[in-house]
Amino acid sequence: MRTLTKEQIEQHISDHLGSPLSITEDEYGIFNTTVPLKQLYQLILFLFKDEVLGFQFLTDICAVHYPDNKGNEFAVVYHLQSMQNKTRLRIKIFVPLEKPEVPTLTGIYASANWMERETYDFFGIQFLGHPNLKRILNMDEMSAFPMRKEYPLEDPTREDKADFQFGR
Amino acid sequence: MAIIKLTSRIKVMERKPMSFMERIYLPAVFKGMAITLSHLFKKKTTISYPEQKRPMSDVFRGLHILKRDENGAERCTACGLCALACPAEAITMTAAERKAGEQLLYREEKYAAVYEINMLRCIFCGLCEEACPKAAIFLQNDVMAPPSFERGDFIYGKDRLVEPFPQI
Amino acid sequence: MSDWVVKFIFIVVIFALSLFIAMYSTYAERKIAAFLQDRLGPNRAGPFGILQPLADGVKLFFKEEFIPRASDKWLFLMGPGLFICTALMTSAVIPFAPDLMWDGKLISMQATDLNVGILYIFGVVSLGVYGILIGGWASNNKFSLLGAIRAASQNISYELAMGLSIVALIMVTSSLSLKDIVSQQSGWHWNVIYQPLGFLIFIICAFAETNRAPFDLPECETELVGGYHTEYSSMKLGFYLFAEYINMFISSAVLATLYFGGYQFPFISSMDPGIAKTILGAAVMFGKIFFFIFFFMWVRWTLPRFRYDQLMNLGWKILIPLSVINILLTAGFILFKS
Amino acid sequence: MKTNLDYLSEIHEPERPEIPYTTLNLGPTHPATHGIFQNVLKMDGERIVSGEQTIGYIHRAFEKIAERRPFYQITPLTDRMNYCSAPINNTGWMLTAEKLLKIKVPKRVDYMRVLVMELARITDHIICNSILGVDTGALTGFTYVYQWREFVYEIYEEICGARLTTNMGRIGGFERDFNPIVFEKTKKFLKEFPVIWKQFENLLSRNRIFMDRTIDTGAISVERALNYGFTGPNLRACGIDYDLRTAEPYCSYEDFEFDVPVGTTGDTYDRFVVRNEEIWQSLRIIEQALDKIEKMGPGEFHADNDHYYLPPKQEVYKNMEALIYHFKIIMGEIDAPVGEVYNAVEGANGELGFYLISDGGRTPYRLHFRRPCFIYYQAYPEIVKGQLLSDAIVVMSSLNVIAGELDA
Amino acid sequence: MSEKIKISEAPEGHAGPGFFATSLDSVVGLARKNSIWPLPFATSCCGIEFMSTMSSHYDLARFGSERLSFSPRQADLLMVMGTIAKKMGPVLRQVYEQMAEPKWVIAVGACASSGGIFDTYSVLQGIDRIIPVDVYVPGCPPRPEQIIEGVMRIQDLIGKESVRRRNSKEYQQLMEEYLVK
Repeated sequence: MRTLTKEQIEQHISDHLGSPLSITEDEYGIFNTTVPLKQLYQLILFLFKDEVLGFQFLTDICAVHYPDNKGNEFAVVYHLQSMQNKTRLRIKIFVPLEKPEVPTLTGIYASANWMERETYDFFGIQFLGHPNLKRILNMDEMSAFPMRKEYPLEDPTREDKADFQFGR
Repeated sequence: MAIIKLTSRIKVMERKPMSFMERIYLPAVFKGMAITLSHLFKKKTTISYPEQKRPMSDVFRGLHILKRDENGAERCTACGLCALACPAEAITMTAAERKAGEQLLYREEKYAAVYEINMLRCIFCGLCEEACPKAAIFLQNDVMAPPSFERGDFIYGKDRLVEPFPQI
Repeated sequence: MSDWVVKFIFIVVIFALSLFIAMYSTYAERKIAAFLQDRLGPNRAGPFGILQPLADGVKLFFKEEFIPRASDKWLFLMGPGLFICTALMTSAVIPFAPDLMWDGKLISMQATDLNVGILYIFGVVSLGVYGILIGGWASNNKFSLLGAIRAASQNISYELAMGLSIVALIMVTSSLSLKDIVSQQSGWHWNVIYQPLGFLIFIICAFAETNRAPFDLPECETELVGGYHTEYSSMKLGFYLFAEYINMFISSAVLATLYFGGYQFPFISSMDPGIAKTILGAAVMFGKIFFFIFFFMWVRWTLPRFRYDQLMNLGWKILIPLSVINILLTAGFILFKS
Repeated sequence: MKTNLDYLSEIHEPERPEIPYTTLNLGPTHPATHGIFQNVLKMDGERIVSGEQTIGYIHRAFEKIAERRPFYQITPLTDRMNYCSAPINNTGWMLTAEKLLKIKVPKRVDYMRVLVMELARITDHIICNSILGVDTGALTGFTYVYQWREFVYEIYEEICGARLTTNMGRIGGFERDFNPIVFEKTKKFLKEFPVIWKQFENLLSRNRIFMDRTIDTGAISVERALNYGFTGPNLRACGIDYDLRTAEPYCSYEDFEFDVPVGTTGDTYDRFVVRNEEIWQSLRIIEQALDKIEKMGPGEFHADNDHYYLPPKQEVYKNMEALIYHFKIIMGEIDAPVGEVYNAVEGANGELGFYLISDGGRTPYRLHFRRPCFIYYQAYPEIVKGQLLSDAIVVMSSLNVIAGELDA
Repeated sequence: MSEKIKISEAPEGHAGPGFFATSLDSVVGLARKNSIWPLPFATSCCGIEFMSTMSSHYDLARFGSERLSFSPRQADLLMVMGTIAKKMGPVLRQVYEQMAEPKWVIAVGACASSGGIFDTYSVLQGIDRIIPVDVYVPGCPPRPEQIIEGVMRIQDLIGKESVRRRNSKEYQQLMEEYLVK
C-alpha cells in the first residue's frame, strides 16, 4: 500500500520549498491539507516536479459551496495522486464569494482544463490564466451558477408534478 | 516507449509483427468468411416478439400493482413511504379514513383514496416495493407498461393499479 | 416476327429482369445479412417478408421530394438519374443464354453483340461515377462532397487495375466480344483456370467499382452519415440504392461471363441448340450470377472497411503492379506455348 | 516530467494561413458519436488539423440531484452514468457510502459484488470492442457478441430484476441472495462465451484491414496520458499497469488471481487488445469468485447492521421495532457521520471516483463524481491531430466515451 | 374521350372519390408501415437498449426497419431515446425539421417522454415541448419488447393514416402549434 508517510511529505516540502505544510490524515486514509491561496500554484508545481514525491496525477478538481462560512464561501478541492508511492493527497483552498479567483493548473496538468471549466460552470469560480474559461456542460446563455446552494434544482417549467393530474 | 510497472501483476501485450500470410489479406479474409458462413446455418436466436415471449425472471421489475389481501381488501394504508422513496417523484396519493362497513374493501383504518403513478416518470427502480411496509405495492414480473399515444394515458390511477378482485 | 420486334421484347425482358433482380437483391441482402448475424430478417411483409422490396419502393415513392435550398437544383435531380441509367445500360452486351433455335432461326440471347463488348462495359461503367459525383457535389453538403470525391478517386484508381487485368484476359481470348469469350469457354475451359490472378484482381476491383464493402467508402455511414446520398430522399434515394444493386447484378454477370464461362457448363456445351439448351444455359448463367451476388453480400457482412489512403495504396501500389506482372506472365506463357 | 506548459511550448506549429481549411461538424448527431457530443474539426482535405469539442448535450445535473436525495436513492442515479456497466457504478457508490457509514460487509458479499462487477466489465468491453468493429465496417461480429451481452442481462435480471439500469444491491449488501439460476447461468456463460469471443477476435484482431485501420492511429504517449488524467484501459494501453483493483484493492480483490494487461504504444489497436485481454482476465476472476461463493454455501448476503440495512420484510410486517427502523431508513433519517470520503473503483473506463461530503444530514452535502470519460475525452483533439477523418471515428469509439458519464 | 362511350353510374357504396382514395390509402399505408426506416436519436441509456432491439435477440429487422438512416432526409421515424437536455433541444428540433414528410416520432423511455428522474434545471421535461410525439414508450430504459410494442403502435398509426393527411388542416395546425418551419 502507501509508501509515504505524512511526516515524510511534510519534511520533504519544508526542506525544499521552505514553507511548512501541515498534513492531517483522515480516518479513511487520505492526506488532507489546507493551504493559503497564494501558495497553491507553487506547492502543486513542486509536488508535480519532485522526483521523490511524484504527484504527477491530478485525479480531480471540484468545489464546494458553504454559504454559512462567511468570507470563505467556496472551497476548491484538489485530489492529487502519486502513482509510484500509491499516495493520495487532498489539497483544499478557500476563497470568498466576492472574489472567487484561483490560479489555474492548466499549465501543469492538461487534465485540469475541463475540470476547471466544469468548476467554473457550476460555481462561478474564476481560474486566472485559464486558456478557455467558458461554460462546458450548461448552455452558454445561462447566467446563474447552478451548483451554488441557493440555486433550485427543479425545472421550474415542470407541469406534471403539481397540476391537475396529481392531487397535490 | 517506457512501460511503467507498478505491481507484479503486469502482463505486457506484445504485438507480433504481421506475418506474410497476414500481409496478403486473403487468409484472414477467408477465415472471417468461414466464421460468418458457419453462422448462416446456425439456429437463429431471434425471439419473434409479439408471438413468442422471452421468459423473464421472477424478480423482474415490471408494471406496478396494488395488492389485495387474502380477503380481497386493499392492503395499502396510504403511509406515503413509497412516494417518499420514489426518486422520480412519480407517486402521489391522498389518504382517507376508512368508514364503518368498509372493512372488506380496505384492510387498514386508513386507505388511499387517490393513488396515482405517472408511468412516464417512473424508472422502475423498485424502491417503492422495497419501501412498502404493508406488502401493498408490487412490481409484476410478467407485465410491462404498454406504450401509448397520449401523455394522459400514463397516469395510472387506482382503477388500473389495484389488483382485480379475486375470482371466486 | 421481324428481328427487331424480337430484339425489343428481349431488351424489355432484360430491363425488367435487371430491375427485378435488383429489387430482390435488396431483400436478399437483408435476409442474408440477418442469417449471417443469427437473426431472422424481414418476415412481416408478406410470407417470409417477400413483399418487403415492394413496401420499400412504394414508401419511397410516396415520400416527400426534398431539394435542399442551397443545392444546384438541376444537377441534384440529374445525379440519380444518370447513375441508374448507366447502371441499366451495361446489360446490353451480356449474353445471358445460348442462342435460341426457334422457327429454324437462331435468336441471340444478347441485346447486342458488339465486337468491342468489353470496352463498351468499361466505357459505361466509368460514366457511372458521374452520377455519384454530380449528386454529391450538387447536394452542397460536406459529407456528400467528401463521399463524392472519395467515389471519384476510388473508381478511377480501380478502373486502371481492372483494365489491366482484362488486358491479360484478352491476350488469352484474343477477342473483345463477350459472346466469343463465352463460347470459347465451353466445357471446363473457364478463364478462371487460366487467369486466377487476373480473376482475383478483377473481383477486388469489381467490389471497389460497385462501392461495396470493404470498399464502401463513398457512403460509409459511420463516417459520412450517408455519403453522397446524405441529402437525398424519396425516389431519388431509391434510384441510388437501386442502381447500386443493379451494378452488383451486372458485375456478377460480367464476372460470370468473363471468368466462369457464362452460360457454359460441361453438359450444356455438348447439347444441341434448342429451347432446352437455352433454358438450361440461362439457368446456369443465373446460378453463377446469384452465387456472385451472394458472395458480394457475404463479404460485405464479414470484413471491416479500408481507410481512404489504404484503399489508394492497395489500388496503386499492389493491384496495378500485380496486374502488370499478370500481363507479363500471361505473355510469357503464351509465347512459351506457341 | 514535463508540465503541460513545457509540452505545449515545445510544439511550434507555423501558422499556415494560405491553406483554406474546411470545417466539419462531427456531431452532435453523427452516427459515430455514440452518445451526443460535438466535434468541430478543422480539416485540410481529409486530414484533421485541429479539433474542438462541445459537450454537455445531455447534462443532467447529477451532482445537484444528489444533494437532494437520501443515500439509497442515489444508487439509481449512478446507474445512468456509465449505463454500459451500471453494476460497477452501483457498487462504487455503495462502497463510498459504506466507507462513510463504517459498515463492514461480509466476505461473501464482497465476492458477490466482484462477480457482478466483472460481469459488468465484460459487458462494457464487449460494447466498446464490438462497436469499434462496427465503426470500421464489420457489423457482424457485433451481433455475435451482443447475444452474450443479452445473456449477462439475463443474469442481472435474476439478481436484481432489471436489465440495463440495474439499481443492484443496497447499502450494506444485496437485496436478496443469489438465486441458484444465477450460478447456473454464470457457469453457462463461462463455458460458452469464450468460444464466441474467440470467434470475434478471429474476425478482427489479426485481419490486416483491421490492423491497418487501428495500428498507429490515435497513439498517445505515457507522459501525455498521465498528464491528461487517463485511467483504465486507455492508460494501460499506453503501458502503465495502473489498476485500482491491484493498486488499492477494494472489495477483496486481493484474494483473486489475475493479471493486468498493458499495451506498448497506446494506439487504437493496443486499446482493443488490452480490452480483449481484460475480458479474459475478468472471466478468470468470475470463475474464482463463483468458486469462492459456492464453497461458502448459502449464507449472508448483507451486512448485519440494523441502522442502515433494511430489516427483512417478514419482520417489518410483524415486529414494531423492525417497522420503526424500516421507516427511519426509508425516510433517510440515518445518522450519517460528518466527514469527507473519496472512494474510487476501477470502472470499465477507468477510475470512477466518488467524493462525498456529509454534514450529518439525510442527504450528502456535496457529492462529486470523478468521471473517467469526462477527464480523458479532452485529449481527443490532441490524439486525432494530423490523422484522417476515418481515424477520428475509430479513435473516438476506441476511447469508449460514454455520453452519460461525460456530461453527468 | 369519344362520345360513344357511355359512362355508367358507379355502383352504390363505392361512389365518390372515397373508394379509390381509400384503397390507395390502404395500399400505401400497408407499404409504409412495413418499411419504417428509423433515425435513432440515441443520447443515453435507451440507446443501448435500442442496440438490443436491433441485434439478434429482438431483431427489429423483422418489421422491415433495420435500415437505420442517420440522414434525417431518408428517415420515416424519429426515435428519441434518452435524455434531451435543454442544450440539445434545438438540435433535436432541427433534426425533426430536416426530416422529409411523412414523419413520425417515438419518445422512448422516461427521460425523452417526461424527463424521468431528471427533474432538473438542465433537462427538457419531455420532448413534446418542442416536437409533436406520436407514441410514448414508458420505462427507464424500456425493455426491447416495449420498444417493439412502440414501433407496432406506430405501425397501427401509419396503417390507418390517409396519404393526404399531411396536407390536412389539422396537421398543419399541429405543425404551427410547434412552430415547425
